[in-house]
Parts: sequence; C-alpha cells; structure tokens
Amino acid sequence: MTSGAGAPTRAEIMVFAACREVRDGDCVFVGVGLPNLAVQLALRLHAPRCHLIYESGVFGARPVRLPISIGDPCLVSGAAQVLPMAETFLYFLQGGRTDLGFLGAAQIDRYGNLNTTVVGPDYDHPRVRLPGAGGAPDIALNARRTVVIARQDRRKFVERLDFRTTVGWAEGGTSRRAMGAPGGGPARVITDLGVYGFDAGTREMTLESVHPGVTLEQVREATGWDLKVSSSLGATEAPDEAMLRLLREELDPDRIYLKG
Amino acid sequence: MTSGAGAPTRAEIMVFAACREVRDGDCVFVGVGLPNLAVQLALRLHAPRCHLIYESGVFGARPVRLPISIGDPCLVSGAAQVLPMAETFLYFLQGGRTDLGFLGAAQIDRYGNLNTTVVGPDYDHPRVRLPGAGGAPDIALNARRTVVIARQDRRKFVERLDFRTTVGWAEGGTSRRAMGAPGGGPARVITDLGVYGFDAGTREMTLESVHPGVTLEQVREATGWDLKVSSSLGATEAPDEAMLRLLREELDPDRIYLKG
Amino acid sequence: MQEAVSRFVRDGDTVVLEGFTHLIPFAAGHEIIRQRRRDLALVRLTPDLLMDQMVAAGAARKLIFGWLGNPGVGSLHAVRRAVERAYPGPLEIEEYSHFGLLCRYKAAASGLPFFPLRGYRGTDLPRVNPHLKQVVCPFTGETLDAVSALHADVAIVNAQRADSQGNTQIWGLVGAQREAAFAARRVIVVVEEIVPEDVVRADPNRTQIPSVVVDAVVEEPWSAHPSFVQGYYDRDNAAYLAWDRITRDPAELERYLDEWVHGLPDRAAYLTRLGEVTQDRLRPGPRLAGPVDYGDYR
Amino acid sequence: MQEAVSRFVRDGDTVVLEGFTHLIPFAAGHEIIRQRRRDLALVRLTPDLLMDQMVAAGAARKLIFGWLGNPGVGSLHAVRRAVERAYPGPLEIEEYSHFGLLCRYKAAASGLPFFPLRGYRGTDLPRVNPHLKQVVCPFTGETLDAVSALHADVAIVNAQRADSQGNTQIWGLVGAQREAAFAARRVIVVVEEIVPEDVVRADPNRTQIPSVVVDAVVEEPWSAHPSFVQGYYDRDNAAYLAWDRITRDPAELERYLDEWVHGLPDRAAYLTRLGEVTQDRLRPGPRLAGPVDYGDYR
Repeated sequence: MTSGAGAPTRAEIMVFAACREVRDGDCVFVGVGLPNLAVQLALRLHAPRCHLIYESGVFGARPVRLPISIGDPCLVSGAAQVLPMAETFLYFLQGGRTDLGFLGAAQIDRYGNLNTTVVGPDYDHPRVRLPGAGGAPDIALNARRTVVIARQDRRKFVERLDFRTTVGWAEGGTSRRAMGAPGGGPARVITDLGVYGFDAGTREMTLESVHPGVTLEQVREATGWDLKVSSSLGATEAPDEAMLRLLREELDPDRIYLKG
Repeated sequence: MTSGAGAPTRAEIMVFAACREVRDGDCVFVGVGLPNLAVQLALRLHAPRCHLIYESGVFGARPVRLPISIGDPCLVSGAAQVLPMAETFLYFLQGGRTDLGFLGAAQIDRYGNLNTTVVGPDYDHPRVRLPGAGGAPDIALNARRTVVIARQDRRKFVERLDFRTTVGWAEGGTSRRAMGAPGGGPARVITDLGVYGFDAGTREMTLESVHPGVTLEQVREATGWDLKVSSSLGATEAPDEAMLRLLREELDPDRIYLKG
Repeated sequence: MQEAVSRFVRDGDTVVLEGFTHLIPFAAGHEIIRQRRRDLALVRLTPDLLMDQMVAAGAARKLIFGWLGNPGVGSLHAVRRAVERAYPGPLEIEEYSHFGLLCRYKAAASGLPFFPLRGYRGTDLPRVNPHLKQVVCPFTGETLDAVSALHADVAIVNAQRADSQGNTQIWGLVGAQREAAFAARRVIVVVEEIVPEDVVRADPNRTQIPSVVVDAVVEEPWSAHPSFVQGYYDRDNAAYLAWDRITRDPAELERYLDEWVHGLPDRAAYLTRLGEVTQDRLRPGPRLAGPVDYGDYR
Repeated sequence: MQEAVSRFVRDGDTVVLEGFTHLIPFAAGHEIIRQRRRDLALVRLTPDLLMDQMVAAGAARKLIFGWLGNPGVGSLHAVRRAVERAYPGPLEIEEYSHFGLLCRYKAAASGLPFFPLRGYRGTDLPRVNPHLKQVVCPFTGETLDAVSALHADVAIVNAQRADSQGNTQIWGLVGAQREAAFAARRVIVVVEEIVPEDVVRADPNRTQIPSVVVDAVVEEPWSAHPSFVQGYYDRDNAAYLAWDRITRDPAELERYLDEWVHGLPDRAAYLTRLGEVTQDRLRPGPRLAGPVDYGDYR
C-alpha cells in the first residue's frame, strides 16, 4: 500500500468483499450505506451492466451522489424506471426477478436467520425496540442470492435470535426448501472481521476468510456459538490502491460510511 | 316540433331517456354508441360535474369528437387520469367507486340478466358466437345503478337466456343480494319501444313508459314473456328542440349512432 | 422484427398480444403469420382484426380472451366461422371477463399462483371454464372467485418508445402492457422509435417496462396500424370498416393475407403500400404534455 | 389545512400518513398535533420523525407500520420510549413487513377482504400479529400468507400538484399514495401547488389520484419539509441529524413541539422560521422530463 492511499480500513475491506458478490447483469436490491458503496464500486469495476433496484420503487438508478436513504431523490433523477412500491415487491421480488439482495441485521444466527425486530425475550416488553421488518423478509425469501453485511460481536452473532424477522437457511439442511421459500437463500455474510459462506449440506455458517490483521481467535471471541471454520480458510482479499482511491475520492469523499 | 329540428327518432328518444339516468357528480362507466351520446348530453344539460370512466383506463374523459371505441385516443387527450386497465377494474369497480354503468345485450330476461356470449343451447357449438363478457359482468356486479340500452324484439327479450354472461336481479326477489353482489343492480332498461324499471319486491322488469307513437301491443309483441306493465304507465318524455339540435349538430353530426 | 419473431416465438407457444385498442401489435402478428407459426395459443383481452387474421392464417390452435369483436364495427367472422363451424379448422376457446384475464396476468407477474376477485358470481362462465375457481377469505369467510396465473411463453408489447436496452415508455392507454411483460418468459417490445437512453432516463415515471424483462427491442414505425398510437397516429377506421367486408368472405380474406402479409417482405413494404396520403390523414396535431422538473440532485 | 384537518380528522380515527421518504405529510401532521387530536391509530409503512413527534405529542394510541426509524440516522426515541417503557403512556403496535402493509392497502383499494402474498414464511411475525393468516391456492394447493384489507378513516397524501378538484399528480417516488387514497373513506391531498385543470389534463398519465376520491385539496408549499419533494426541494438532512439529539431527551422534544408546532399558527409561520437560507440550500437545479406529445384528436 503506498502512502497516497493508506491501508484499507475494515469498512473498506467489507465494501470490497461485498462488491465481489455482484455479478454483471445482476438485478440487485440495494440498501443504503455499505451495500450501496459496494454496488457503486461493482458498477465501475466488473459489473457495468448490473441494475440497481431500491424497494422505494426505483429500477436502474444512477445516483450522482451518495444516497442518504433508499428513497433519496438522487436515485430517481436519471433512473430507468420508477414503479409504485407495491409493484416493486410484487413484480421484482415475489415475481422472481431479483438476483442479489443485501441485508443487515441486529442479530444473526448460524443459519443466517436475522432479527431486526426486538432485543430481549419478551416481544411485548422489549429491551430494545429495533426498526422491524421493512423489506428484508421479502428480499430474503425471493432473491436468488442474499448477502448479509454486519459488524460482528457476541451480541450480534447469537446462538439464538430473540425474534426471527427474516428467514435465512431456517433450521439448516433442507428446512428452508421444505417451507417453500422460492429464493436461493443466504450466500455470504460479510463482517468487519471476516467473510462467511454456508455449508452446502448443513447450511451452517462457515468462516471462509479473515480480514488482514484479524486473528481466528478474535473471530471466535466475537461469535456466540462454536464457529465452523472452512478447511481452506484464507485471508480476505484487500482492495488495491485504485479501488481505494475510487472509494475514498469519488464514492464517499466525506467518509460518511467508511469511517470505521 | 318545428320544421328546423324534425321529430325525434327512436334512437334520439333512447339517448334522451338514458341521459336522464345520469345524476350530477356521478362516476359513470360509459360504453360507446348511445351511452356515450347520453352522457355527453347529460354533461351539457343537468350533470356538468359527472365523471366519465372507460374500462380502457380513462377517468374524467372530455372527448372533443365522438369516440369510435372505448379506447379512442380522443378519450385520453384532455382526460383527468389514465390508469392501468387492471386498476380501473380493481379500484373503480370492485373498489365500489362507480355510481352508474351502461350495458348492452344480445339477450335480456325479465330480471335484467344479460347474454352477450352465445346464441343457441349448446355453448360448444353455438348458433351465433357473440363477443363475450368484456367488462360487463363487473359493471353489473359493482355499479350502484346499471342501465341497459338495447333494441327490443322477441329474440332479444327472451323467457330464458341461452347463456347468462352478466347478472341483473338473478332469479328476482332477494336472490341477487343473497349471492353477495355488492352493487345496486339494474335500475332501468331503455329500448327503442319503451322504458322499464324493476319492481322493488319481485325485481321483475316493469314497463313504465312507451315512446311516442308506440303502442302497448307493439311492446308486448316484442317481448318473449308475459310483460308486467306499471299501473302508472305513461309516455316517454321526448327531447325538446334544443336538445335535438345539440345531439344532431354537435354530438353526432355524421349521424353515426342516431341513424335509426 | 423478422429475427425477433424467429428467435422468440415458437410453434405451440402461448403468446400474449396485448394493447387495448391502442398499440395493437399488427406488425409482429403479420410477421408471425409470414413465418407460418402453428398451434399457438393466442392470449388477448380483446381479440380483434389481428386475431381474425391470425386465426384465418392458421396460426392459432386456441384463443384465450375476454371480448372478441371488431370494436365499434361488428363481428370477427373468421373467428366466428372457426368457433361456429370449425372452418377451416377447429379453434379451442377459453373465455374470461376482461377483469378475470387481467387478474391472470397480475397473478403471473406477481409470482402468485392465483388472484382473488369478485367477478363471476351469478354468471354462467364458471360452467364453461374450469379454470374459474373459488377461494374463501381467511378473515371474513366470504367466498370469492379466483383465477390462476397465466405464464405465457412470449409477450409482444408495442409502445411509443424505448431505449436500446428495452426500457419502454408508453403514454395514453397503458392497458395491461406492464403486467403482460412481467408475466411472460420472453418479451418482444416493438416501438415507434428507439431513443437514446437519456430520453428515457429523463422521465423514469413514464417507463412501463424495465429492460430486465425485455429480450428484444424492435423499431418499427406504424407497427400498430390500423390501430392507433397515442400522439403518433389515429385509428384507421376505414380499415376497420373494410375488414367487416373482407372477413365475411374467406376467399377475400385469403386475398387480403396474400396481398398485405405473405406478399410483402416486411413492414416497410406494408407502409409503402399503405401510402403517404393515408399516413398523413392519420397524423394528429400536437398536444404536448407540459414540462415537469425532476430536479438535479448533487 | 386547519379546516381540512378540523373537518376530516376525528379523535379515534385510523389515519394513513403515507409518502415513502418523499412527500411526508409534516404540515398535516403538525396541524393534527396542534388541534390536539387524540387516540389516533396511525398507519405508515415507515414511521419516522413525524410519527415520533405525533407519538410524543400524545396524538396516537396505536402505530401500524412496516419499519420504524430515522432513515439513515438511527432510532425514533419517542416511539421507543413508548414501546419499551410505556413513557409517557403506552403505545399499541401492530407490525408488518413493508410488503404486507402494502398488500393491506391494495386489498382495501380493490374492494377485496384480503390479499394473498408469499411473505411471512419462516418469520416470527405471525406469532405476534394475529392479523396474519393463511390461504390455500385453489389451483396448486399451496399455502400462501394473507393480510386483511385496511380501510382507513382518513388518508393524507402529499403531492407535487393537483387541480382544484383534486386530480393529483406525483413524479419521482409514488410510494403507496394511490393505494392509500383509494383505501380510505376520506382523503386530504396536500400539494406544493394547485394548478389550473389544463395543466393536469395535459398529462393524464401523470395523475396518481382522481378527484373523485379526494375530499379536500390544500395548497401548502414546503409541506413535506424536512423530507423532500422531487423537483421542489431536497431532504433537509441536518434536520434529520438534529432530530436524533432532540428525540433522545423528552424535555428537548417538548421544547421542539412548543417552538415548531404549538407555538406557530400555521405552515407559513414555520416557513418563515425555517428561513430563506435553508430553503435556498435545499432547492435542486432543474432537470426536465422532456416533451411528450399526446396528439390532438378531432
């Protein structure tokens, strides 16, 4: 890494890892924040023909600034199509037209099920009231692949969710298929410590790579269950200088999302 | 009737009778031909604030020429709203926003049920294949009032329909209500011979007025069942000279619909 | 057009040809006839002149529809001969109300196996169409009607304009164009004009169909004649009136197909034959939509 | 606005306040607070700053929603205090996914008692929301989810412009504005501009809501601030960031309501207080939609 750029932060490594999940031509359901940066980066690198969809009703967005929310006006100006919100869900998600969706979570379990509803055992008297479901259950149910992006610690990576807002691989194995979920299920989890896949048989989350400077011990410490580790565990690929420049100078010059 | 205008034709009397069924402020589902002339006339006379809806997806049409079909481009230019066709049915009809609908038919029975599907007893080998249902069943089911406009003869006014495309008062009495039809049912039938209402109890079609120059005998001859006649049977009100001028000179100058 | 039909329309396909009075895909239908496709199940809310021609040409084994006729004029005699007398061959029919067929498109576009509606109570349609069923509301207990999803093999959708990727814009009657496109496995869009991407992206609310569901974009001016295209040309009512005469006589209909379809290589030749005078007669004067500002957000 | 709220919003009403990130009815919500409406069931896909304010002001007994938060910033602390600690009073909640709530609007707008969807399998939501049921497809036998129709007493819908009759046009995100309006018994439309009828009728495809469902049209520039209106102004992100601080402290929130809502007679006063500098900062440069010709058909 040369002096001009400076070493990549963990957020930048996350964005770059997420970016690699985007394939050219994909219809991608994007959220704000890191997923948005990841897709913007993919558009400029290897996936110039991917389509950005926002549940607010935008298809083919071409934002000229960093959107603050999934309904930012910059997503509309210059987009290919604006749809009623219901049709975005009906036609793009439930209709099976979505290749990739990004999700976040307050809690995640070993099968990639997510909680964004409440923290605490009693729904009626929650310790923390979280935002709720939004569009996540439908992205998770219908997209051909989903990728979860979250910072990792023991309160987040839990043995047991307080509430299951969004289904991943359900109870693992074939249980997701058995409930008739049409989409392809979670493909990756990307955190500030490492990148995870899911075992093709058990569907359990499996650590595939750790970020530069992170130890396996640190990852285990930050996981609330006995973590499965890939036999071919490697180091997460870091973005090169050109990519960092793109991220820092063009996509998020004010370091809104790339702080940490 | 002065020389300038000439006596009203039966078609003109039909249009005028239909025109009187329109109330100011009504949302009216219009067809082409006579209903369209009737609503145009109503707009210029007593119902300037009625809204013209066409199942093609137009709300608040203001055609500057006589539309040839329910999808004529003149219905779009200058309209208040164009909707996807599905939403016209979902929101305006099934959603209960329609006050008045006009219908036509190849066959009608004493309860105002209509056939526009086949003539002949065998559906699979029809004597005459008619156009089919189109938007009629939903107008009949949902509008607060429906008005049927048809020329009258024994092949049209039948004891028993060959096919029931569109429900009127079903088997009469409370049978329509019992099947859960949300709309108000047929209010009037207007033919080239007379005007009919429906008995408030039995819901049987009842002759209320005969057109000038038509005898009760002629009407009975043209009806395929033992016709009920109102005890206050009168003569159908004829349009006055100003109305005729409007019809002939402004609304249908080429006599496309007012021939007969 | 030749390539699009040849690649995406196959014998035996279920083909949705939409466009309600407006934007009827005559050019595409003629190309299907010309390429002698067979055994098609043709789906359309309002089968009209084009369906009469396709049935007469022997392209169809089945018609799925809501209302059939020559709008404002009369009957489709070729269709009637097929249904009433199996002439020149039998034609299977499956009929709905407009609303029922719209709901079939909606269900398929939405990834639902069925769509609920209130629409068939009191009618004989369920008696002759086994695809009309019922469903009970889990909240009120009310029995509603239900139609199944209609997943077509191909949808052919006409529009005013699209970019080369297939982002397609329509104004005036939008009919069921969007639902038909999302409900089909393959989509051919036929437009009056292919425009630069910037034109489409300057007004994203105007886009009916996104590129991602479109397999081919064909630029073919006057491709909806004798139906109309809002802002481009009017319905050629003389042709609709003439059709009533032509379709009554199978021999004359055959001559029409020979002269206007089989005998012409493509739509350009059709246009030449149609002549400038007719085109000029059908062009409306301008009536502009007025400006709208999306704002430049940086 | 004062008259519209006073006439059409009543204590105990179910009130839909829509506008997805865009066109959020702040002016109407503030007027509801100012008139001290009570016991409202507030319905909104994404309860945000405005809902936090209305809950803090004691207007709401219940929140029906899909996602609650300060978008891009953080939590709604007044709502959280009410849900987590019943402070200052309890708040009933009924939650859906966005899609589920959209389907409730769709059902009501369409005169259906329920709407089928695939949406809740594998989630705990049906466990805590008894309004989520299931329905079996009569064609495939598949079990689907179902939500009931949501018939609101009032819907408040912001838009760019309308004519005086209520024919309402929106561009940019249309959200669920049309469904919300058709689903409600009474509808208040709040627009940046009331325009002559001819402006609306020059572009009927742009009309989202027809006059016939609208009970009141209110012209109120900047009525969606601090949210945005496409082509008119940008989101005032400073206000969203500031809210995170204000809402954490009940006393400061109280002061905010006193200063910006109760202490002001109307939206004009709010605008004056907001100041020209802020308004200028939020106005985007122009980016026009480009011309479209509907044609003059005579």
